[in-house]
Amino acid sequence: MAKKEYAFYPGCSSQLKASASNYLVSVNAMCQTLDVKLTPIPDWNCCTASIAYAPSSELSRHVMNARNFALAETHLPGQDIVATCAACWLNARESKEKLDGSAQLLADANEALKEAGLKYQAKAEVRHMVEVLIEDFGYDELGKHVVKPLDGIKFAGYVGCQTNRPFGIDGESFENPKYLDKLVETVGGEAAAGYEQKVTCCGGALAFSEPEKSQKQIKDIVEAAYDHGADMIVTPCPLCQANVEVYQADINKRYGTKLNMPVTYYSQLMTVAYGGTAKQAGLDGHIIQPKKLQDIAVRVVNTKK
Amino acid sequence: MTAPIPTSQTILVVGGGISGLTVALEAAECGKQVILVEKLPTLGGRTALLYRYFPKLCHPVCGLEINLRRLKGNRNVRVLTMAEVVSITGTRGDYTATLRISPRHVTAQCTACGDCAKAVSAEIPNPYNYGLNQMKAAYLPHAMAYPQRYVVDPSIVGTPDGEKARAACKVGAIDLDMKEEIIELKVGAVAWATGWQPYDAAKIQPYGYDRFANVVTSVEFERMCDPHGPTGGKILRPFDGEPATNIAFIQCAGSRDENHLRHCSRICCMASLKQTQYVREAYGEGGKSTIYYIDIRAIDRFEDFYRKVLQDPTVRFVKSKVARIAQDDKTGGLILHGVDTEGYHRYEAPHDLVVLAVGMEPSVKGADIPAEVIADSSGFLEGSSGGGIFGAGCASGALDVNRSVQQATATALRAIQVVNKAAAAEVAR
Amino acid sequence: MSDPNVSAVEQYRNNFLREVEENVDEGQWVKMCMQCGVCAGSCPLGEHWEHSPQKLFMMIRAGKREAVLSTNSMWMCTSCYNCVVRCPRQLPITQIMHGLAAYAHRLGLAPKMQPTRDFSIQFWENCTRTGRVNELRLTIGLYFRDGLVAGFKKGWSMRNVAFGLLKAKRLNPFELFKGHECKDRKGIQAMLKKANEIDARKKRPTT
Amino acid sequence: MSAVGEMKTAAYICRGCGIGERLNTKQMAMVAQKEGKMKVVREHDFLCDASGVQMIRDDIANEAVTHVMIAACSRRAKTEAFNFQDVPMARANIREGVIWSQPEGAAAQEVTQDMADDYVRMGCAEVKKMKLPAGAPVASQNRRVLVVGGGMSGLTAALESAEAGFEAVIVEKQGALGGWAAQLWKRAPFRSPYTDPVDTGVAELVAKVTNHPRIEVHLNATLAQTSGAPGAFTVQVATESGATTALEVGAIIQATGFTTYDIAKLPELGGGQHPNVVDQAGLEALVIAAARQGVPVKRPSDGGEVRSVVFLQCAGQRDDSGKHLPYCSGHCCNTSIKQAMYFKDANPAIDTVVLYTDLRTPGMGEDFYRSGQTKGVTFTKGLASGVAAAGNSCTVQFRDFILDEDTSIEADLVVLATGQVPNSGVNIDIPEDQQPAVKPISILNLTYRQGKDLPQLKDGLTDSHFICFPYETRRTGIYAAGPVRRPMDIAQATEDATGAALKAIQAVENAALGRAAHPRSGDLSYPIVPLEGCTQCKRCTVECPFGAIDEDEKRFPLFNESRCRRCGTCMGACPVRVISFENYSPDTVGSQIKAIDMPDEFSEKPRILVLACENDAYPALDMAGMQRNVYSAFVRVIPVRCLGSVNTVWITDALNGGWDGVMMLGCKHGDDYQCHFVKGSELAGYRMSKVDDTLKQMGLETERVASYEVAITDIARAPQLINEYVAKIQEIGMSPMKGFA
Repeated sequence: MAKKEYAFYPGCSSQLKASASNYLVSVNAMCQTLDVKLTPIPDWNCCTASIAYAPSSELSRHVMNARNFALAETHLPGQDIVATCAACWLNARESKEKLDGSAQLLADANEALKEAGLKYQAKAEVRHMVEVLIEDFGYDELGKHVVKPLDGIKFAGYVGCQTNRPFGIDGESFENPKYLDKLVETVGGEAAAGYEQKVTCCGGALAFSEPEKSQKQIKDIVEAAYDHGADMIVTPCPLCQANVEVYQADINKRYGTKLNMPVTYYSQLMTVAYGGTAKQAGLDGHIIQPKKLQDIAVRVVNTKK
Repeated sequence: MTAPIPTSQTILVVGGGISGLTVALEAAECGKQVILVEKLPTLGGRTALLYRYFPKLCHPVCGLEINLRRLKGNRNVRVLTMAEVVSITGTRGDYTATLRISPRHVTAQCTACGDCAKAVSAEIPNPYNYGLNQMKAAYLPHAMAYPQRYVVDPSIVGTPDGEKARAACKVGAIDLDMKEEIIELKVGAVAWATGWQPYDAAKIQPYGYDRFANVVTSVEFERMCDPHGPTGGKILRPFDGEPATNIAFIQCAGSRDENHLRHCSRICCMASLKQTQYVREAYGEGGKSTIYYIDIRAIDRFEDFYRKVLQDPTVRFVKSKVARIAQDDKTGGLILHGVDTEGYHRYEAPHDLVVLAVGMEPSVKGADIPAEVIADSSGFLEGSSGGGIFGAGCASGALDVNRSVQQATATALRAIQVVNKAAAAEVAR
Repeated sequence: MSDPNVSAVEQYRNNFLREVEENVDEGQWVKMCMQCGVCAGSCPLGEHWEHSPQKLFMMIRAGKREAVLSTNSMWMCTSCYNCVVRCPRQLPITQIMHGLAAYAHRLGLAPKMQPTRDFSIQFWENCTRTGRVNELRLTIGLYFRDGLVAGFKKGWSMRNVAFGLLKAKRLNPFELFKGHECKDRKGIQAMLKKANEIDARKKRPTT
Repeated sequence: MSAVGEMKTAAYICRGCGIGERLNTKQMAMVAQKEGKMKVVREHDFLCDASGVQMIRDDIANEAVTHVMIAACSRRAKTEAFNFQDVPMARANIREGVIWSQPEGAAAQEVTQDMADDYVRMGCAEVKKMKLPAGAPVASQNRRVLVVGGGMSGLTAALESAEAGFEAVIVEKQGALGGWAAQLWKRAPFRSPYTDPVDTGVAELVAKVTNHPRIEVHLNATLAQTSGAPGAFTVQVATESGATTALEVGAIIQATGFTTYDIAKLPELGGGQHPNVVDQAGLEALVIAAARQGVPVKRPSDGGEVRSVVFLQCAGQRDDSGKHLPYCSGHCCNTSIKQAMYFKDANPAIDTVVLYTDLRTPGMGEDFYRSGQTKGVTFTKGLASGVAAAGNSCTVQFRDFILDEDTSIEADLVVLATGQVPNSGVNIDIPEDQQPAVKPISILNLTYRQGKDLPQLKDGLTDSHFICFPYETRRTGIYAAGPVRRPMDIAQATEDATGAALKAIQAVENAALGRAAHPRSGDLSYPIVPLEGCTQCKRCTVECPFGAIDEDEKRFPLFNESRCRRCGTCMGACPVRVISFENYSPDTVGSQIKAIDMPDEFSEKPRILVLACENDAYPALDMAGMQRNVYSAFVRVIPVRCLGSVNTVWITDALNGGWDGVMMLGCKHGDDYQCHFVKGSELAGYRMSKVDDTLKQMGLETERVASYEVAITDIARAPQLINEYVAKIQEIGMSPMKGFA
């Protein structure tokens, strides 16, 4: 397969020493194997997430995203914008739909962008890394690179909200998306069948602002993973990952539970399955250690095929 | 019976359900020549698969018996079963219809003695019970089937079972070499009475029809309650075959919904009200029915029936569109999550069985019919701009049985007007 | 500069629905609700809502202005979009909730010390200052919203999380002084300033 | 057709479908010959096959066979094969009725054979008494369709009949055509797009009707009298002046529509209390008036500007207090949406609120509902408790179900969505002395012995009781259409009227050929009544469910064949048994009862006569056979047109003849009756209650006659009922009457 190139939108949480820095590490390793070139959009900015609504105007939020589109169109012409963060993807895509759908809004946005010497031409497509994997490669192709099948690990595929609703991955249902389970099986792991909390909301920003209200969600998500005999949770969303992983201790305090469930990224699974080291897979970036995955990562196999 | 020769004065009726039967019989009893085409091996359509009608709770096959008697006694109607209209060309008063007739592999000599069914061992899902049970691959669709003639399923043709069936038939009525036929008919007017199909419940993801065994559709529930249905009339949980006594009915399952069917399917409210009475019939005070609804559309005189059910202590009404259903994987029990909007009360309601009151989709797709036929945004046939092709019954709109027959009777007259004018024109010539 | 709330009341008399349609993002959808309640049942934080979305819509039609704008209900929205994908009338409920919250905030009617509101404000300021989010400052900002003592308490209670993240190299203490940022900060500021001017020009709510 | 006179009977015994294996068909043939006295008797291995059918045809053609008895499958099976139009035919049900409903094996052999032999005897006896129905075409051939009422339904009915080539006459009591629809500003849409109110189309329709060469219109006219029968009606059309003209018509469509429910009966909602509270019709008037002057709708109280309108749905409808209309009128939700749009389309700033409990906009009406919302109409789920109107504004007190509170709204105008009250004339089921103080005026003024107007189903509606047959009325050739039949909107009314037009045309065609209408469509037999012997007891005239029988000047029953439905209720009623049909009579059944070989009282072979409704119970037993549901071999089943046609003489004959019991299987009666002849099964029950005395006189147990309600679906239950009954009879013991016959 020829090299694939994308305008990469890593998002704030994936930056060095940020809450999802290990996500980025594993994505880079995964892309190396898949011969994907991710060129970060030069000087990209925050998507404003789903939480900045109170003080901001609709236009100002769209302008923030339009800036990234304009930068991509200028510096990486013809390349699809690919986000790894669910929120980045959703907000960018929502802005794009609004802007492309209204000549007025587009004109207003461009009037503002002009101040930064930019213009959005409504060309660049906005996609999520998972879309790239499924649509540009496909499960079979992804499977071909597996050198260390993740035998003996059972994953609860926690999809969460924002890669799933309102846009979702093509062909998947809002209530029962299957792509994570398929990815897990593609890399030789076992998907926890009937994991019914796969699209439960982790609380999003409210996990942070209203922990006492939203932690019950996280508790349900983790407990269901235990109920289905999962060794760890896998997710495509950095906020889901952070919320579900870091609050377990707090939840144990609050509810007297004994939760200690590792939460990983699909990209980490793939990196390990592709023969990457624990470091390349960002496995050192966990508060709750994904032991079984680390074990496979350190196992040496003959990668010659 | 002397078969009428198709002419410009013949009326073609497509679909042998109660609407098609009505158009055909009403026209024939006015002295018109009619050809009635049905895609299945038997007439009767969907009403023959209903246990009871609302609001009288009487039995649909009773009316079917009368209509079949009318048919048997009338020489103006020619019936073609297992026949589908492939295309219609031409104009008002002068149409050519092309039909595809699938092989039944059983000739008119069949006496419906049933020896072939006894002989074969292969079974197929029973479409007359929405696949809830199996039936022999040589079968009579149901006890009221007309023509009263068996069918050999293509799946056993060329197999030992097929041979067994042939050998078993004492009158040599089984012809395994029967081939598909294409025939052409000249007709003056066409009544399109192809009826409806239940909306695909699997598409309504939050209700998990494709994931939870105890979520069934209203049409499946209808069969389940019928003593001659797959469960012998027992209301059971598909998950474990245990009796289901606490039953939820979810209205507008697919209807009134921009994500599914935009229209209101009209029959579903009354159907669920009726089905609560099946639950009562089965369990008396021991059964529990809950109807989750947006608006109860018990139009005109049907209000009486709604009032009657309202007074039934075993039936509860909750004004709410259920948000989602969760299943207890161990017991198969279901929990309905939602909010009673009358005063904002949240519920997490456990039920044994959930019946989705699925919407009505017109089954008019498939055939290639002239552009003069106008369909509305949901695909129901609205009418014909100056043409001689008319929608009848549920092909023309979401109608209950009574309104379908009423509409079909009107359609018969419209068709008659066309052929009468064609006749007059011929006389003039 | 007159009180925006007072002038709104004067402008719309008792027609709150029209006020919402003209001032709230996606507000023109409110009238399309048919009160099925699927949104209310779909919300993950539903039990914490004083009024469900569908009920809020009815209250808007009924002109219950104060009750709607001063409730903390819409601040409970986690942007999970469950309601949006299930709504039989395809209302953009998530966006309407955000819009209502923003409008309440603009009119100064939103509950004081509403944590999500404060977080929202801080997030916007945080991410627009440099173009990128400074997670540490954001966190500290939120912790110290109710004053120093409370802040330290909160910080202390979350120390394990902090150390955990630190160890996992997912938290950088030096961000307190200098975090990630865009190069063209000027451009971003100018661009947002212009966006505001345009909003003002169009009599649209501004930032 | 065979030569008149000489009767030549033939019996054909089929050996197919296992009959040959299970039974001694030779013996059956012998029975047919010796006891049945059949001139020709033949057996065949596969009678319904081409060769078998040809054999019969040849006999008819070459052997001058005039009467055919077929001992094979049920009369419901193989009807295409056994279809001999020109000879009377009886069918002995040997397949479903004997071999399929009896167990195989030696043990049951004897009684099974008895059963088959008896059915052969019965078939032979029956056919000999049958004549080929000649049919009684009405002499006068009136083919015109009379339409009573010139509203949307009436206009449509007339036009559609005319378009089918028939002449039509409209009799309208008003001075102009159009009815209610003409009082509307616009109507709700009836085809896509379902977004805006559309023109009523009345003017266009009226023009088409008035200019139509085949339509005659009488305005300011009513029916002073209606007499006759389908194909031969005579109506006296009276004008205001009192002058009457006689019209000859073939069929009648009653499209007399509805009256709006009087809002003065709703004072609590401000009805009749204040000018700013109107009903939907009142609002249409306001809108039309305003439109004529090209001004916005004004407030009636002071001509002030209308800023807010509240629509109260179900006003005086869906009422269970018994004070108002119990039903829903179906159209009102769409109508209120339409009316709210009148305001919104003119001026979006006008507040319009629709207060409803269940919004009922079925089918594509949902689009219209959406459109109303898009235009800014507010829909509030609530129930009004009162309307206080003072000065120029009204306060609507109501319960808001969603917000769960009692509250109120101010409005310049309140519109009460009241219902439709059918104009159905006199309720003939209420005795004269119990008629309401204000006697309703008759619409049809029928000279029928059973009353002036169409029988009403419920709440004054002349609807059909049958779901599968919405045009069933109990007055042949007279069809109700539109809101008089059932509450409905314009769209449905036009469909309804078109359907009614078809039925009217059909009635004319039937009358011309002497054919029965539904449910015995096409039946050419009709009651033959030699009046000598008639005791003028009038039972037939009273009991005929279709009011087909009048009285002549000599007070003898006067039969109107084209009004008759051939159910035989009159035949069952007649104490002196002078009423009969050519192919169904006291004799055709009586002779079967007498024909069987009655075992003596020591044989332990009781004989139970089963009289089964041919539409429900008999098919149920057939299907029981198809599913091999076994029932007692001691019963002999005779299908009857309706239990209403069962004459008590059959019962007494049977008991005198030594039958041990008589079982009658008929349809459900009561409110949700299933009897296709309306009263048949009910009457049978009533008559049999009288039989008890007879039984007592004969010294017999009353259990020896029993009647049951059986549905066509009782495929398992019917055999069970039979077995239980037979067991009971065996308990009671054999009839003491044996051997005296």
